[in-house]
Amino acid sequence: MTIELFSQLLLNGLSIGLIYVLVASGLILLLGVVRIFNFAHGEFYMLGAFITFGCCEFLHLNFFVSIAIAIVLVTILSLFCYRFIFHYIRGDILLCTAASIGLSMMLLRGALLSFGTQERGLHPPFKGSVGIGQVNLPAEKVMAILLCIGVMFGLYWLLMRTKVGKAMRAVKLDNEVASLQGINTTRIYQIAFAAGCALAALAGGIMAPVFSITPSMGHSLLLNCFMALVVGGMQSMLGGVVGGLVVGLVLSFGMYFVGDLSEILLFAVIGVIIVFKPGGLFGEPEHHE
Amino acid sequence: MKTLLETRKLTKFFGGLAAVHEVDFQVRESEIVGLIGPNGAGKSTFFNLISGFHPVTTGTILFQERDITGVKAHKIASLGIARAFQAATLFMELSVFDNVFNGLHGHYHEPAWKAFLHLSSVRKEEQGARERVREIIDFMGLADHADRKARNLPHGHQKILGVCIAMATAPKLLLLDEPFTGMHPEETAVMIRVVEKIRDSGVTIVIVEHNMEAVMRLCDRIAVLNQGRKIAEAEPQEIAHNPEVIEAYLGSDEEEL
Amino acid sequence: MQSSGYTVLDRPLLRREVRPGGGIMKVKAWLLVVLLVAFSVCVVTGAVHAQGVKTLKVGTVLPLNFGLGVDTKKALEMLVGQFNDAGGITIKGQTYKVQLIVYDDKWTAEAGRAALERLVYQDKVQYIISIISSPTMVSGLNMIEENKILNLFSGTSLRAMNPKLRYTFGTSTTRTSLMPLWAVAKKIFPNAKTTVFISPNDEGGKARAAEEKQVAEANGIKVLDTLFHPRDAVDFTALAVKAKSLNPDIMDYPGADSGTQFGLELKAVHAAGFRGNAHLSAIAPKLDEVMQVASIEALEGLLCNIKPTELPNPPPLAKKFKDDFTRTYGKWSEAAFPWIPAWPALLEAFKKADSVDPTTVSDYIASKGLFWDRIDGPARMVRRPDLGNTKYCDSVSEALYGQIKQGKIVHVATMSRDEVVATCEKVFGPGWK
Amino acid sequence: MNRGSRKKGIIALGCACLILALLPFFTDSRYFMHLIIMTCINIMLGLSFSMLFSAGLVTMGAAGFWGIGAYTSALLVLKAGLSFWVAMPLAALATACVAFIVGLVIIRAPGVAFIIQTMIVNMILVQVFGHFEFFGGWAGLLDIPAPNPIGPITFTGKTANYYLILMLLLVNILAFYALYTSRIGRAWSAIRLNARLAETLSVDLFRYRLVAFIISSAGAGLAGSFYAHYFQTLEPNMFNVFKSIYIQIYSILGGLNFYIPGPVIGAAIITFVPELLRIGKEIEPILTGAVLILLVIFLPGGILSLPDRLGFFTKEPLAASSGKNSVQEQQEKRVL
Repeated sequence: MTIELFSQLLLNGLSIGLIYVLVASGLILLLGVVRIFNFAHGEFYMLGAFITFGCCEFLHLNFFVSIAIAIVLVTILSLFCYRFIFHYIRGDILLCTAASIGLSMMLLRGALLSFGTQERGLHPPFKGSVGIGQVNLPAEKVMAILLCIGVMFGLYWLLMRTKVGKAMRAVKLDNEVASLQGINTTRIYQIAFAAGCALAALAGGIMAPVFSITPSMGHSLLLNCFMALVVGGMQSMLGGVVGGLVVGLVLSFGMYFVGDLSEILLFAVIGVIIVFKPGGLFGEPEHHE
Repeated sequence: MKTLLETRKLTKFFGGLAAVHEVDFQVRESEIVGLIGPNGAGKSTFFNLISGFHPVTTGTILFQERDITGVKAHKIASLGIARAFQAATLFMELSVFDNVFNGLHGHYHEPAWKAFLHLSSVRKEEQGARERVREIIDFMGLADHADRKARNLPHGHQKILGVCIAMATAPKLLLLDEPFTGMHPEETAVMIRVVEKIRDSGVTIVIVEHNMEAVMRLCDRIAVLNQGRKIAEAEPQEIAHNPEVIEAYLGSDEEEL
Repeated sequence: MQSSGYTVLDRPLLRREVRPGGGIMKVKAWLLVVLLVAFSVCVVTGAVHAQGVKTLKVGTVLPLNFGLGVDTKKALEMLVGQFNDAGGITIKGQTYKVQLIVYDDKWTAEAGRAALERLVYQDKVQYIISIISSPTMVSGLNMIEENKILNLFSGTSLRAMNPKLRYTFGTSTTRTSLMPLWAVAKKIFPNAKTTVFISPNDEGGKARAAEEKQVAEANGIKVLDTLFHPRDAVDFTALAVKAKSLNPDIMDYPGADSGTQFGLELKAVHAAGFRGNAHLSAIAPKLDEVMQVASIEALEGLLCNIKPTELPNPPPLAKKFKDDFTRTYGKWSEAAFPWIPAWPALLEAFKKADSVDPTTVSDYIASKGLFWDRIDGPARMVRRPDLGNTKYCDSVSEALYGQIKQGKIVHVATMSRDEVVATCEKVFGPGWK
Repeated sequence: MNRGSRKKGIIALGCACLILALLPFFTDSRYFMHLIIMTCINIMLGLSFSMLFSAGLVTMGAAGFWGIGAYTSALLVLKAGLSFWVAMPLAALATACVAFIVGLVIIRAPGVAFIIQTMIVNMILVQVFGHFEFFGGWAGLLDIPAPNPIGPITFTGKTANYYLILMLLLVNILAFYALYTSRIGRAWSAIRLNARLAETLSVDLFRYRLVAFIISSAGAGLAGSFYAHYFQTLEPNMFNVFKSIYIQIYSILGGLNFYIPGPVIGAAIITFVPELLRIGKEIEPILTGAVLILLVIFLPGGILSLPDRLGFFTKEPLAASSGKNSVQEQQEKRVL
């Protein structure tokens, strides 16, 4: 195996893995703070991609402006969903799951019927490819890598340094104590829900020029992100980051070496991890013993 | 009197922090021992170590001269160490009767497949268990509330119910975690009577408690923990005048003696 | 002090926050009951609406969660509407109109089977056309046969070619149009010696890859490797790098999707540095979708089946269909194209057999075959002795092949249906006609 | 479980059995019978979910174990030539064995991790069914024979199959009922209501949860065996994660606290509502989704909590203490 091949697969795995990182971080935020298993997350990702596409293609806006618009619109939609659905059943993870399935069904079919049946793709905003050493990577993938890393650092800063982030972490640890300390938990739930969905929309926007845009694009992505959660653990953002990268890299290298067995390979990796670390690599320790 | 429970240099670290540090502690049969200390002194962790919820970092725990360090919680329970929790930890959705009934889990001898088939031997055994539950409820004075949901009981009764459940396991050693916290004076009086009754029935008791009056009245011996270390162990009167203990309490501004 | 070691789930798994306002909730609950009852009454009464006499019920089950299903539904509804407006069909002096019943199968066996059960036992249809998804097809085959229902399906499942089946006929030509493709490829790329297949790992992909391997080797081209990918994959970079490293003359995509997924494959292969300019696809790609994700350079040299509607001067039938579709729905979509030939075939079969009885019609087709005009050209039923089926069961149609140059389709060859059959027989043995 | 509710339960079960047993005499729609049969299968799957729930575990992998039962039974009949009546118990046994091995690994996973890991197990099973030609690959298995006839009774039509699944369902319900009312069921409910407390009452969490996992999977395997021979074709994607999620919705809609009637009601609704809405064609999922969301929001305790909601049969006030409750819960939580 040559070094070029290795770095080619590595960079490719990274670029896909970072997308998983973004979506998985959103899921962790939702799971940890709001306690929702959001099966509609893939649909928010899809909406992000569609809105970005629409703004670029029909309104001829700049790519980054389009992503920003997508984030804003999806955030508004998610706040709406939170207020009229999840607000009433917050705290109950199973009811939220059931409701999110219903939401996912509605959004998926709604998107298919309203955006038309044609599959879409966004022409890359930057032409050509970037050479790193002897490896050529398409410009849009390089952009995806850079944007994702930037966003993750931004998220880290948001959670660790800002008041809202601190409040979020407090609510995640213990919502009653947090509310006793004067944190408006309802507001924090809203913010966390919106932030999680916004991350998904951002991921969708970034991926719009890389892959195709179809109503069902969120489905397989969501399953991969759940795998990332199992690998990394659901407790911290770090788990999401590591999990997403592991899933991306295993799939990239696996696809080259074992072809369609790459998914089985990924499952084998996950199996080994959960035998030794039941809560994932950065998950909580066992609690029964 | 024989030693029932003994810990030797029991230590527990959480991260880099010693929650319990080299505590030597002994409980003899049929006595009531109090365990006091300011908040965060490691009392509850100490209980958690004994009942097997946390793995011990170093040190040993002996129960009836048998090493039970590292034994799983449910095994420890079936050896005869029962625990009533700090707050009202109950099966909130169940009736008082069913709460206590669950406490008898370790006392069935018929194998599980017979239980599944509801054979007559099993039914007889369960009938016996039901009678035992009635006895315990009567003994603890909850007979009037047997059919109420635990959730709907007043706070004091909930705490007594917690003790009832622990008693249903027919323990040799009963660990009471703050049994008097949040009680009215009348309820406290009832609880004191309950604890005395249990002691008189031959069960050894360890109490973690902040209510000094009750501890002083009940306990034969008191041990004091501060910042994970045992700083004193003596009869109640001596403890009240021990300068180190007073220092520990005044220093933490928590409680007055 | 207390470390639970259980932080995310510190709170019990299920906890309902107590909400005030029980009285209002009670009213809401009653309201919900009333709404539900009213709703189900509406649904039930709606379902039992009256129907006209002398109407043939034709059922179809489509994956309405995909664009191709929705478009096929639109196309079929339009065609059936035109047919009814034109006065229907007269068989033995009796005029018939058609009522089309469309159900959704979500590309799952469970929903598909339920939909078929409903078509067969509730709506009592006698003809089922244009089933696309193979889970539905396969899970319903036995029931369709038992109830003697004429089944002209459009999917690609080889399972439906089973000789035991009496009422089931394939009207899709994706199975048969790939043999001539390689003959054409031999002409266009005379120096090609080797090829690599990139194929999805599901039933369709594996079957196509196996078939195409046979065809390629019959044409003297060596298949270096077949690379499988998961059906819903989007990232083909690793696969493309692998394919490129094998250094084939032709890159082939058996069983590929016709839309953007195919575009992503081409894009990845191009990005991996494959410059043979020789791509093959037996499925007519939806160029407008493919070109949304793949650049013109990536598409360069692709040799593929093409749809007559995409030609500069389409034949009249195709032109009419395209114009009608555009007029009715405001926007042209070629997605429905491969899935609707079952409809003209059904009408032609009624006429030829001079009957609307499904058994008579099926036996007629199985023994005498059927020639009909598809929108993309004349077609006929063929036998599949290679699959052990000596009755007419599969179909073949005139096939158009084109190559993509500078982002435009250039028509390179037309194979009449007899030529198509001839090339098929060359590879799979005689006895098709 | 007190005597009154047991009596009520037995009466309800008896009435339901009578109505269901007579059902084929009142309808001649085989489509309707198909839906009823599918409902029965779904009920068995829902029961499997709610048994695990009764032990405080939430699974999103029930469909995978259903698939193991289906594939085992189909392969035993197709490849080993066994009779359906032998293959069915073997399928349940095989499912239980797989559940035992899987359970050893994943039961210890904490809370939410367990949910996702069951999901992963489900995905692995689907991949295994699809990848290996032994299981028929992605194309699946075809022409699985109907259950072998017993004397004059053949299982090709709907009615005989219906009575068969009804018997299986009844056996399933009775067995689960016997478990719930035995000390095993009491231990499960103790674990669900308060795992910590249960542990101090010498309940072995791991072992009891493992037992629940095995038994519930065996129930799903039994349903799978019947499903394979009723449906007569299998393909891997029938058993994917989305089916598992639906299974979970059965219990949630019916009412999570009603281990047996909950899945019955929920499965009936989820099976019938989309069929009723079929005339909505492509907007059907939007309507189904809306119905689901509305039910969840307005009836968070499930459909079976409706009588309580409307104030029927309430002896004790449901949420009698509102303020105090949450305080207690807080305290309870701190202990954990």
